[in-house]
Amino acid sequence: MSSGTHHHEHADTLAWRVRQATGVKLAHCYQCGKCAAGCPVATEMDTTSCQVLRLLQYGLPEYDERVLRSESIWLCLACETCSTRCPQEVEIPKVMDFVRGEALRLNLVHPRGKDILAFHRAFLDSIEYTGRLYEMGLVADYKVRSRHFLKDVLLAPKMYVKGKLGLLPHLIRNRRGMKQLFKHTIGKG
Amino acid sequence: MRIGYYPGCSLLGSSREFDESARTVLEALDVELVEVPDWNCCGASSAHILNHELSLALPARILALAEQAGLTEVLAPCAACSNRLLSAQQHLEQHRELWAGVQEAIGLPYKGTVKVVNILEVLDRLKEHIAVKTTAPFTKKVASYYGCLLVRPPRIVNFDRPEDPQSMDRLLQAVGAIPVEWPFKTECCGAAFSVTRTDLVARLSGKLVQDAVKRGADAIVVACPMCHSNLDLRRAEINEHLQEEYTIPAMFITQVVGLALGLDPKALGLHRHMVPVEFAETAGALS
Amino acid sequence: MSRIGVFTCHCGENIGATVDCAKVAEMCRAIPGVVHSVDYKYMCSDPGQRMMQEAIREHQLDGVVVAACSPRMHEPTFRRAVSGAGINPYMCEMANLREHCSWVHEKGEATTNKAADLIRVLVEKVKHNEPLHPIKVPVTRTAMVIGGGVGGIQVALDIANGGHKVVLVEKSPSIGGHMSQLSETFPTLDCSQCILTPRMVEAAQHPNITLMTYSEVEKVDGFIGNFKVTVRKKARKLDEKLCTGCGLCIQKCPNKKISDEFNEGLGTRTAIYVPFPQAVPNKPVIDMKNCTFYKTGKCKVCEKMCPTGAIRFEQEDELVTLDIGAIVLATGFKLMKTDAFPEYGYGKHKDIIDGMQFERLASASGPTSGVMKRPSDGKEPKTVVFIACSGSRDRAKGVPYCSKICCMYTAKHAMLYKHKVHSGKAYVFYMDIRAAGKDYDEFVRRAIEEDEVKYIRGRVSRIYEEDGKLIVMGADTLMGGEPVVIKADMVVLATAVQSNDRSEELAQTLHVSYDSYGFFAEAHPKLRPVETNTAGIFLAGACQAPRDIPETVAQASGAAAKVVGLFSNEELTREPIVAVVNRQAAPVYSTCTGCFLCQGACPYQAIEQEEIKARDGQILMTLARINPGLCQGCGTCVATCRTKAIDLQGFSNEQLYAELMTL
Amino acid sequence: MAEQFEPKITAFVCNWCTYAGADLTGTSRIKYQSNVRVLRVPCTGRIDYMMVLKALHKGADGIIVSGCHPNDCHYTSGNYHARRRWMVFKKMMEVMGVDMRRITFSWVSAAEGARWAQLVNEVTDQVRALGPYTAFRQVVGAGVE
Repeated sequence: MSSGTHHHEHADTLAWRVRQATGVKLAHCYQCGKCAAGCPVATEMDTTSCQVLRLLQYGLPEYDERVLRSESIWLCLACETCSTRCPQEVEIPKVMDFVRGEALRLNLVHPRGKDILAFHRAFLDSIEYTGRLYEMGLVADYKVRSRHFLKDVLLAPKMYVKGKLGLLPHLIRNRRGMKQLFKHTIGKG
Repeated sequence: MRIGYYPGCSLLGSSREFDESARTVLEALDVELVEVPDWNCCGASSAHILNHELSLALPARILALAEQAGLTEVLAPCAACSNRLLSAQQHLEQHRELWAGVQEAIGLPYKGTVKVVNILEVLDRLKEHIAVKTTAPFTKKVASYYGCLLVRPPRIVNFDRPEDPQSMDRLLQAVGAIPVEWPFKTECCGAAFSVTRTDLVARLSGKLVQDAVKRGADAIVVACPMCHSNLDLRRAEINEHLQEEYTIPAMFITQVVGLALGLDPKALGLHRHMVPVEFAETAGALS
Repeated sequence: MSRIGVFTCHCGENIGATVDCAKVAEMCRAIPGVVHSVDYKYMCSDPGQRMMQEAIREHQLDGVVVAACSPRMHEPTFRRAVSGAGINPYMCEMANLREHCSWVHEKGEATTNKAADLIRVLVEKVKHNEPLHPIKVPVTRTAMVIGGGVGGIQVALDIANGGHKVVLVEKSPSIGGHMSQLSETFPTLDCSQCILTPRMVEAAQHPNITLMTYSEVEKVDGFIGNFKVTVRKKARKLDEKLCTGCGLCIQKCPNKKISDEFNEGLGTRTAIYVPFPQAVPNKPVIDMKNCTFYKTGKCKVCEKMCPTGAIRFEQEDELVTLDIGAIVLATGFKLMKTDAFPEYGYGKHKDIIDGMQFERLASASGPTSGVMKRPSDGKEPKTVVFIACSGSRDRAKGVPYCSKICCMYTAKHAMLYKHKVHSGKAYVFYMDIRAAGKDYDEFVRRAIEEDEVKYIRGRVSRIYEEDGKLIVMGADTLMGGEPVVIKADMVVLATAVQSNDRSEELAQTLHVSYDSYGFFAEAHPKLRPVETNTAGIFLAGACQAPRDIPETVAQASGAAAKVVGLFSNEELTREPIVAVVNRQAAPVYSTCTGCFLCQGACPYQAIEQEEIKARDGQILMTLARINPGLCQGCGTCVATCRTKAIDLQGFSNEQLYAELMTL
Repeated sequence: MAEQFEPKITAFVCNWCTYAGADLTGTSRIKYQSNVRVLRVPCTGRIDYMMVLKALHKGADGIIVSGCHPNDCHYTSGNYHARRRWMVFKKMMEVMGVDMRRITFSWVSAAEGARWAQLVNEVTDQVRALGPYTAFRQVVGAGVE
């Protein structure tokens, strides 16, 4: 029974899209800072978690873009420390997840976020073709995508010696099914 | 006991010793593991960072395969995998409208009937059995390290308490170890940034290594392959970051239990660590 | 045949401009039973009322419909007017031509017709009205106050000074409550005990006040003016008349290591004890759980030492039933404990304390004699962090409401700490500073500006221990959520104010409503803040919601005024709008079948069971009877009754159906 | 052109919330359609739903039942009983084929003057569109008095 006084945020805002996609209502955040206080990477962030939420609360295009372009959203480890302690039960990692997707969609990914993105893409590509993660392939693929060719070159041989790095991928039997799965999910967007 | 088993990708590669030790220990405890047939990757953090539907479909396929195989319970030793499976399962439970799309994507019927359990839950059930079979008590001081994914977010995993959890400590005590009182049981190690932001991992995991040593621990005990690889594979970076040579090993809980049960260190994969477990030879090889 | 008069009011232009009042009056003359119908400019004016009274006499009217404004406005006025002319006030009804017609519709025939309709409905109702008489209930002029803190003491003193008897019931061995534990009070920093103790003594010595300490209310029956309250007097194991309060027993008790409740676990006490030196009454109790004699069957040192032979090991609890006219609840609050906070170590760090513990540390009568020493090692804390909103405004793990008193007492704590440790550093993590009150904000500013307490706007995510320090991980939201880490020696959590233990149980015993947090509910949040929905039961202080001392005392005096007002008459008068169960001659007695569905529906527990007995005492049937003292007239029972055995006076089935028939 | 049908609306309202709310509509001079006739009862808990049927039988084309919002009942819980009985009544009436579009159960508080006007207008418009409820009166017939 509405008394006709409820106003809805405009659909153009990122906050509104967050709400639609994740169910998280940004108005619940009362800016206590507890999320940033316990965040393991807060000191690395250009915009702390509570600032991200604050910017989104405004619903202004310039602030939305600041969030989308920030490095912070790519630094979130999804460790869930913030959401576990948030007194208002705001599921911040869900917001971060969604905002990352939006940054990607709108081509606003922070330059340093691109490395992280490259890794995740390489990861998914790996499983799309093999069904299971092929770590060696992943590392190689990531190197090509991120152009960090020299990183970890010393670790791989050691891992190989310890029997930890397979040179060949593990393949699942139903690889066609896996392709289908990707087509039905990622392929749609 | 017969239980489904979902090793996950890490346990085939970088964390082979977790798979080996889990299989060895559970076999010694008369648990029959039934591997989920033709299982795939759970998608890890990459899927849920990049595509929501994919992050549901990948775990759903695993659970559907387990259902098809008649399994009611699946052990996912990897904390990341068990977390992903539980998240997807719960999300699907709350959003029945997504079922049709997911079933189409995976080409299998999905019922959501499988119970996903982590390694600590399974070992906890076997605690009395373990106590009886312990022949070589693991009398070391240990820092029990749960990491993020075993206990968080509590509304998904619903396991132990989210701050200062106790289940692993109790298990370690049962096999003779002395857990040190330390505050970083659930601090993040840097997780998925192992490859991309090794500098962050060195700082975050470095804090853990440094503090565990300071509080007198002989070993850091983990139940998550990501935590393990950050604490073990990345030790060189950690030591470089801290400007100190830390030699404290990171061991899987299954390896500790295995040693206490008097199992062969090699069968527990103890030789695979970057940071050698020096006391393993003397502690476990006695039987 | 009824003789009804209809008086249509123009209310100046208010009704007259939209409704053709003369035409309405004329239309009403055609209604059967209406013998007189007029319109007038202002019915509520003196001439208007006089005109109505004259018409009643002249036309021998037996019922009146005043067609004017809302009955919520002037019903009492016109009922008084008609009774002045000799007819029962409940024979007068009002048709709402103003709020429900002239003000909300356009001028026109439809509106005038609606006005006439509205009157027609009420004419039919009045035809079925019965003369009703206010209900008289006798009043026992003794009040009971439950809870002997500062609120309860104030209520008791005010009622007692008003000349009425008061029984003050307190569950612990002494009155005084939380206020007796406080060191100093905001915003004046006067010593809490110094201002409270004289009031405690006054209450104890007042001829109109009976103290029942170490006692709890077990059962409450009856209704306003006529409660029967059963109180359990817990066994002190002591003859209070013989005890002189010399304290020898306490000195000699060998069991000295018991955690002291009054000092919030920061000190110890003996098994036979008085909670604090200024306790009233100053008579000890034996704590049976910890007494060596009750545990082992040996000891009795206190008995041997007592110079007057007052110790009674065999003493049992005693149940006392009292006649009470009004009850005031002043049962106070409790603080959330430090073990409720997972991220602050579940209470395992000794140097993380709550606000009340800090009060004891700061109190001159406390375990450290007011010297700042931290609990773990007795060292002076050089850096202290105070965390406001610990558990308050935390819907995830605490309570969603603001505990109201913490902002002020945290400022006070930081200030007291700085006064005691001049070189010390005090940090306060806060979200908002709520210092609305006389001299309150000035007080907080003083803490910041003069005592240089550092206020940091942000919550604390985590506290852990490292190298003997408590690592406090907070954030400063005024610096964009920048993480702030403080290495503290002691942390004080301003933990949430919660309803007292067993408050819900007590509310159920008294049939008082309570909210989801166990706080007692007031009858109206604005206009009836000290009354409950149960007539004759009132509220004072933090048992209703978090409150500070001045508010508690003010509310206590308010509740006392309500009680004194109630006691100003030997009988109390109530509106006769109550439900009744019909009664008929034997052998039917009533259409009530004794199903008692109505009992479950009644929000006031007003429905009793009445046994109809034959001459020989044999029970013939059990019928419902409504206690007019408790019934508030909602009529829910009437609609619930399957056999139409209950009716509501003033809104009877006959009246309502008569109204419906005219529609 | 035939004259527009003007429905009769009977509103059963509680004294403390909705009646007071309707008073506020007046005090605020908010206009609404004049088809409604208000029957004041102390509490929605007092309402026996037979009265609702009686009103329909006696010529009402639409009914409003309105009281205090949940938790705001002047009598603590009368409105809960009203709601509970309403649920049962509604089910029964649906089974019996009563057109439930003609009966509106609502909450209007003493502070919701505008809400009352809106409610009355909505119901009036809806019932006007439905036309006279002669079907009910035919079925019930003359037998029920």
